[in-house]
Amino acid sequence: MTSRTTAPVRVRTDRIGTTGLVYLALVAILLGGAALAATGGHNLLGTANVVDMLTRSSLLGFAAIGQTMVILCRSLDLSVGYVMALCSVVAATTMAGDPARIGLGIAAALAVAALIGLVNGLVITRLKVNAFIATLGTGLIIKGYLDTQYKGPAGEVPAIFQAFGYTRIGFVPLSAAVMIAVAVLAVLFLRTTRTGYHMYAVGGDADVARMSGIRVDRPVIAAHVLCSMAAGAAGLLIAARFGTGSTLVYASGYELESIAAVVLGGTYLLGGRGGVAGTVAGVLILAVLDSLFNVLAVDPFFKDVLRGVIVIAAVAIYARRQVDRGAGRPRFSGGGADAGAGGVGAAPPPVPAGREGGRT
Amino acid sequence: TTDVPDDDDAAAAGPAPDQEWFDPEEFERQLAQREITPEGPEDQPWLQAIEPEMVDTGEYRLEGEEAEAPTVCFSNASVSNPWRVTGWITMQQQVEVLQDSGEIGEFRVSDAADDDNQQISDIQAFVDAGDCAAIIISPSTTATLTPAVEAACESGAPVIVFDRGVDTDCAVTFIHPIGGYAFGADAAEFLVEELEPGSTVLALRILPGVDVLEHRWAAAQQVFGESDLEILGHEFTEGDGAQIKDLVTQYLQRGDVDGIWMDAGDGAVAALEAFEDSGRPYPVISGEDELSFMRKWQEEDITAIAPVYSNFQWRTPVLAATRILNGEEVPEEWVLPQEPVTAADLDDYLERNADMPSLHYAKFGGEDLPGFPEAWQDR
Amino acid sequence: MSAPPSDPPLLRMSGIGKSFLGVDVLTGVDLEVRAGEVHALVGENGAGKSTLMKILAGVHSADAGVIELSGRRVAFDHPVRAQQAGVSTVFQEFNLLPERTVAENVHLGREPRRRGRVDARRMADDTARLLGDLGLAGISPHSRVRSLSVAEQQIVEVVKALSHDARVISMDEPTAALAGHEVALLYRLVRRLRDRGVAVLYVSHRLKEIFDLCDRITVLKDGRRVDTVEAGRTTSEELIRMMVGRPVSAFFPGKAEGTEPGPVRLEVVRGGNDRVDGIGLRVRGGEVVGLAGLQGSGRTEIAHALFGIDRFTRGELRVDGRRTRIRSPHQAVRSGIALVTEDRKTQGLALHQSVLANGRLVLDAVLPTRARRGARRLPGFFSSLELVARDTAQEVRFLSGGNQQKVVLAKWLATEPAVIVLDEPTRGIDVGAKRAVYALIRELAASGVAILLISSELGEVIGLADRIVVLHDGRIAGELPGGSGEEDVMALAVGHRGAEEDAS
Amino acid sequence: MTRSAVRTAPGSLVREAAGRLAGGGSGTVFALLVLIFAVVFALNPSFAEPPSLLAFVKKAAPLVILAVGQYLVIVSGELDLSVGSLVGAQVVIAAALIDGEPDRTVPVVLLMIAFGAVVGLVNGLVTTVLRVPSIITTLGTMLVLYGAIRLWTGGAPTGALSEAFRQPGRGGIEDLPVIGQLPWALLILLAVGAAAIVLMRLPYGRMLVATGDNDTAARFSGVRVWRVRTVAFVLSSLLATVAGILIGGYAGVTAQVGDGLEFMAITAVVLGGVVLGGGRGTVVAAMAGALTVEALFTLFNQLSLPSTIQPTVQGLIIIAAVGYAARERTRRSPRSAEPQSPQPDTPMEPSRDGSR
Ligand SMILES: Nc1ncnc2c1ncn2[C@@H]1O[C@H](COP(=O)(O)OP(=O)(O)OP(=O)(O)O)[C@@H](O)[C@H]1O
Ligand SMILES: Nc1ncnc2c1ncn2[C@@H]1O[C@H](COP(=O)(O)OP(=O)(O)OP(=O)(O)O)[C@@H](O)[C@H]1O
Ligand SMILES: O[C@@H]1[C@@H](O)[C@H](O)OC[C@H]1O
Ligand SMILES: [Mg+2]
Ligand SMILES: [Mg+2]
Repeated sequence: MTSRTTAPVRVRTDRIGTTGLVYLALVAILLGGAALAATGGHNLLGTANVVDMLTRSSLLGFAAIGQTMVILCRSLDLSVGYVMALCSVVAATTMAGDPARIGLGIAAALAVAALIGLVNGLVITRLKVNAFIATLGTGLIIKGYLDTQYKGPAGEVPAIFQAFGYTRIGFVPLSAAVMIAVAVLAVLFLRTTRTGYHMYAVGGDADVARMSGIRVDRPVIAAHVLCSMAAGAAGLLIAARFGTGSTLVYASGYELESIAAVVLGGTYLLGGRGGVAGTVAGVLILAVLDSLFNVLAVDPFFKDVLRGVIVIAAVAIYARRQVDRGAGRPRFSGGGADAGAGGVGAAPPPVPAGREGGRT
Repeated sequence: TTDVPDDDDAAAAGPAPDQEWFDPEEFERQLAQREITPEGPEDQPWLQAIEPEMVDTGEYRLEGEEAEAPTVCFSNASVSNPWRVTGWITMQQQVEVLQDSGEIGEFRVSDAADDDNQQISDIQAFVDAGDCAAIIISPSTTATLTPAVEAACESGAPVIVFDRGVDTDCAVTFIHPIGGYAFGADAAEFLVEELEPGSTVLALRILPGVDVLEHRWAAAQQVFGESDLEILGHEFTEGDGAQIKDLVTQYLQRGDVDGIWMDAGDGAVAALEAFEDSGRPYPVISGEDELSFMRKWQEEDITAIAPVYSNFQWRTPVLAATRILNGEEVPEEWVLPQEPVTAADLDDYLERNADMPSLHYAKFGGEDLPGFPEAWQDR
Repeated sequence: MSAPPSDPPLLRMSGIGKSFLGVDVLTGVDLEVRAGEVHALVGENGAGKSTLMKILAGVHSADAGVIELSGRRVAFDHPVRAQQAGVSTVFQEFNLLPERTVAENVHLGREPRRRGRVDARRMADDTARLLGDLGLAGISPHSRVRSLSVAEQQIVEVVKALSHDARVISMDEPTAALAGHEVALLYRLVRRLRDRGVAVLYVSHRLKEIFDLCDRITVLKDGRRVDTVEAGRTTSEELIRMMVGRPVSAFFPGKAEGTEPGPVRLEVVRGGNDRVDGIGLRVRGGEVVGLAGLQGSGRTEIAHALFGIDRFTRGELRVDGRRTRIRSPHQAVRSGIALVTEDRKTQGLALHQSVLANGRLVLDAVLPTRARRGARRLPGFFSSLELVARDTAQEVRFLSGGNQQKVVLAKWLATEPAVIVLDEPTRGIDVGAKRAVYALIRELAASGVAILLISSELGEVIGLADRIVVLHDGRIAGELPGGSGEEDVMALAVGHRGAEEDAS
Repeated sequence: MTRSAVRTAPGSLVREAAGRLAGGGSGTVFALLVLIFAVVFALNPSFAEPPSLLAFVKKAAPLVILAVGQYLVIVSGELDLSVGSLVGAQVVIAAALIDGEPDRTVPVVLLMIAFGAVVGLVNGLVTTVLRVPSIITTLGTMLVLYGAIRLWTGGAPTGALSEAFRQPGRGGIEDLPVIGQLPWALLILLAVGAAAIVLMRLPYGRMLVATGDNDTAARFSGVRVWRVRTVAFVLSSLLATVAGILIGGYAGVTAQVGDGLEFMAITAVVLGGVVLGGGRGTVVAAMAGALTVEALFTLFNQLSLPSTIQPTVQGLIIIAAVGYAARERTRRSPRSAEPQSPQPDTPMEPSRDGSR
């Protein structure tokens, strides 16, 4: 269904970067989806649906932006869902319905998030526990705390703060605008700060980074702190949208979904390559698909099937590109059976500048 | 152990955890409601109501063209457990009837797969679409869905909430069986009655934090508190049969368990098997009107009760929608009857549902719908 | 141009001692490097050269001894401390991030900032200036390192080291991955540094380089300094004697008497793909054919195509007369081909597995029915190769480089191949181990195996091969008999027909 | 001047055997396992009686079997997140297709095995041929299975399992002296465990570990890496099928079967000292890891630890155990900032014989 729209650009996909490809895919899916929805008499690009897409993307967006940083460092965070739940509760119980305590609630939630990120980072870098296990472990710890301490939703979010979840600027939901702003900040952070540079370095090759004087633990810890804080922001958004703190959010699978969004956005799972811009596109792709499925009234379980297939297919395509790129510049036009037709376009050989010096 | 907000906050936010979900007034009310004969057609419990206070819905009445096949929108929390699956089938069958009669046109559904945020978006999408003549909501969790339900109410379309509640009464009607307190008390009272004083009871729960389930346990605690039974413990099982069986087995290794109280019955068989496999006599047990449990109960002649969280409530919201769109009055809080299955009517219910799959619910109330029985059999 | 000997040395290391887990690796080593001097550090594998450099670089800390820079005592606990003090090191493994640009790599860990933000422009400008100063303006600061050739990457390494305003630069086997003209490029670079008054400490196993480039030579053996000599006052033979502790005669073993080449075992007819073209090769049983050429000329590509890692998309391949199409290493082994790859750590060994498991891996993978029998013969191969390991259950990562290479060789010998392709079989291994490899090659030839030998050390190809096929830019430039002059080989390799134009 | 060749030091056979059993960082898991059991026995001496232990084994068998499958995949350098969904899918398939008819048991079990093999094959081929990182492949499979099965059954399981189907997980050889019932689950577990140990000593096992250690070197040694890994995925899925049969047999069909088992299995394997990333660790240690996880839950119960706090303790113990094992691994080797340098954790032979 979407091949029609992607076909003309396919020729040039090798020239554009992966991020470009992801955005092309986003546009293709948006147009293809709109066409498909139109056949059913729906307008996917109508305000209501666009608002819906943007709203859907903001929550996952926060989580995925943070996850991007962690993955760039060749780490992983499986605790984001639990952090989101905890922070929503912390924010809502701290605010306790009092508009004067909004600032305090935000600060408390983000501080708790930062602390968890710090713990994750320290456990991974200092205790040398594999990130997968470390963050799974912190997740479990938080889950136990939440289940023991809170028997359900807790706290109350003042109406003004709920605006964060419901206000729109034009047709853009405030939460989506904030998410995009955070994404822009994250891009700037990665591209203009030393820590950002060092995240790529550590994810690319920790030994190289270490030998170059980078204290390799630091970017990793920073990434985990930022990732948790992004999850904390998602928790704030949850509190705003729910009007209360919700402990059960952790069951919604945000950790795996955020990882899926990150790789869908073209970031390399083994670190060192990719970025937040791609992730945003990845998140939007998932949101567009969700809205489309909704408009087309696709069975929710079928959505899971499609999501699974799409994520695998997308990553398979990136992997293919990676393989092609690794193959290097061909010297001879390959493949043909004719041996003679070979080296027509052969590049001039590198000629050494004479053998300097002599024998002793 | 963890980096947590200061505990004072959490403690200050509510009463002691065990009391948090206990509302004595509501508890008393539900216990009393069990005794009240509901109003409405006797053979159609889904249309009955206990002590209804009718509200006028004239403002929602559709006229002329609008009244022809109006679009009804339904935001479902999920179909992630057999109880909900059974109910969802029933609802669809009911919708078909109404569509055939032209009372409903499009029935637009979104399913949030247990994700609150998703459901908020789903409801928002209905509101934004602007063409829902009525919006039915089966909320995923109580407090969190409240703002979204309020937003739906503000859209002008009549809103119908059923099953789990929300903290607002903006909906035209809130449909639910008597409730969790009644469920939990039915089960606990049965155990108290059947067991010798001093007997031991193990409570098995699915997960914390869901109001309907918490109410059941809160009521049970209340009842047990006034009894001479010894409560060995209460454990969360996530409804997973393997966990249930393992937990019960371990309790049996440590000593006798005379009674089992459950907050949802679909794992009851696994609990009973733990007794079988350990070579212990069956306990006195409370389950739910789920057939696998009821069949086991009959086969093994167990001392048991099946409290019911009336599954037929899934028919009511769509019927309510058509009434509202016709301007007919409906109960503001539509409390449906909720009566446990006891040894006395066990055989009757099993016979009626003889061809139904084991994860079906006896009181599904769809026998008169055209799709019966295939629709519930071929899931 | 080197500073007079009376000047105080820029760098002085005295009495350096280091032990790992109770084993002394360095004992009382003294070393002085003067400004404007290229100082070679030579010794067998495991002699302690890299350890000494790493102590200087701040990677390891010495157990004993003193390091002085311009007479001031220093001790570095991290490479960066050393760099700040003007001591930079080019380690043997590449220390670059392939996904980042040249400029980003050069400034890695010390990105310049302006108003709190990384100053990308300054990074690019500085890098361009450094490259320009060295006459290397051809490399763009904005290129991704991944897109550069191996030699260019090596140069970026040096530039990175230089960017610290280094007064002392040490290089650990900088040419190990380079060949021909690229070595020349590096020579130029080193000489420029020397002329600027930088003290260069240079580790290499290639004696020719030592004599071409270095002013003085320090020889290490078993962690002790044997001597420091003026390059002009010694000979290769003398050096080798100091390194090994015994005279090395007949470095390249001659052909065993009476071995006549057998039937053709490997034949390639007009083989080609997108990196090589028109490849014709015939190797007889008992014959050693050398494959020479510059870096990137396609030698490894031929080996990979023969072995099914890549493919020939054109032409024909015959093994023992049978026409075969090889699409995977698995098929290659089945057809009787073995390949000793050029990089043993990344391509040759499963480092966390035992010596035995590595040794029998090919048998396990390709000839499982013969695996048990083949594995029983492995200890024999290990001892004939003089493998030194605690036992065969020891993980290969604990072995020294030369011993690791012996495990690789044993692994292939156990398959009783018809054809062995050896790609840089002696890279990074010491003289003693080299001799063992040379002897093995001869023995194999004598037993009727066809051998294709790829090496960037011309002396090796010339000394061992019966015939030398020279590649140039993916095609065969010509063929020479074994024992030909280096100049003749080079002339073909760089694309000149004939030897007259060789500069000297 | 002959150099001593490979010497086999005295006692090295014992050391080799011990090392093989325990693997690199897996000493921790055996210690932990013993410790947990000691505490459990102390708290409740009756737990040491055969029937209780056998009941424990019955419950633990599925996870141990899943851990074996997960081990095969992890040691080859990959990860299988789909096993939990697969267990759930298999139980639901069994219930739906058998639908209480005893004669359908065998054909349905055969079908399940075929289905398991197909899932493993897809996981393996997508990962090896399409080069999708396995964490993504199997995450996708997890979603697909989860959705597809519910799509098929309308959300919750339907049908019923037959008595025969339930035998392996629930039944056993009855009426034995002392122990009472000898569970089939134990026999199946022993068979799987023994087969796994044998498998790891066969060429395939060595290829698998070598592939996880360095897949390029393995490929260049003639190992058909894609095949070896795909087979590991297929075995993992088949073992998940066996685990599904046992779990379904043990407790019947519920909607939640299998939820979260993938993380339990991975946790178990890692707790066993098997390194994520491949090439290190033994299958015995992985099985011990699974037993440890199950023993931990038993301990929590014996301690009457409220079930809500259990995850917290579980999380702390996992982190502590893995951290401790990692510390053990690095502590025994010198600190070194050397890039890519092997970090020997045993003294090495001086490279020249002459010196000592
Ligand atoms: N981190 C380490 N732990 C234990 N032993 C080590 C370590 N690094 C080096 N060694 C040992 O120290 C000795 C000297 O090694 P070093 O790498 O300095 O030798 P080298 O002269 O550079 O050899 P090569 O020519 O092979 O590079 C060797 O026996 C080596 O095994
Ligand atoms: N431009 C390139 N891009 C990607 N890969 C390359 C490129 N050039 C060479 N390679 C790969 O690097 C390896 C070596 O290449 P090649 O055979 O051309 O060099 P060689 O003559 O063997 O030189 P050396 O072995 O010294 O690197 C081969 O595996 C080849 O496929
Ligand atoms: O979904 C819930 C179901 O699981 C429980 O059994 O009854 C109440 C419902 O809301
Ligand atoms: Mg060295
Ligand atoms: Mg090469």
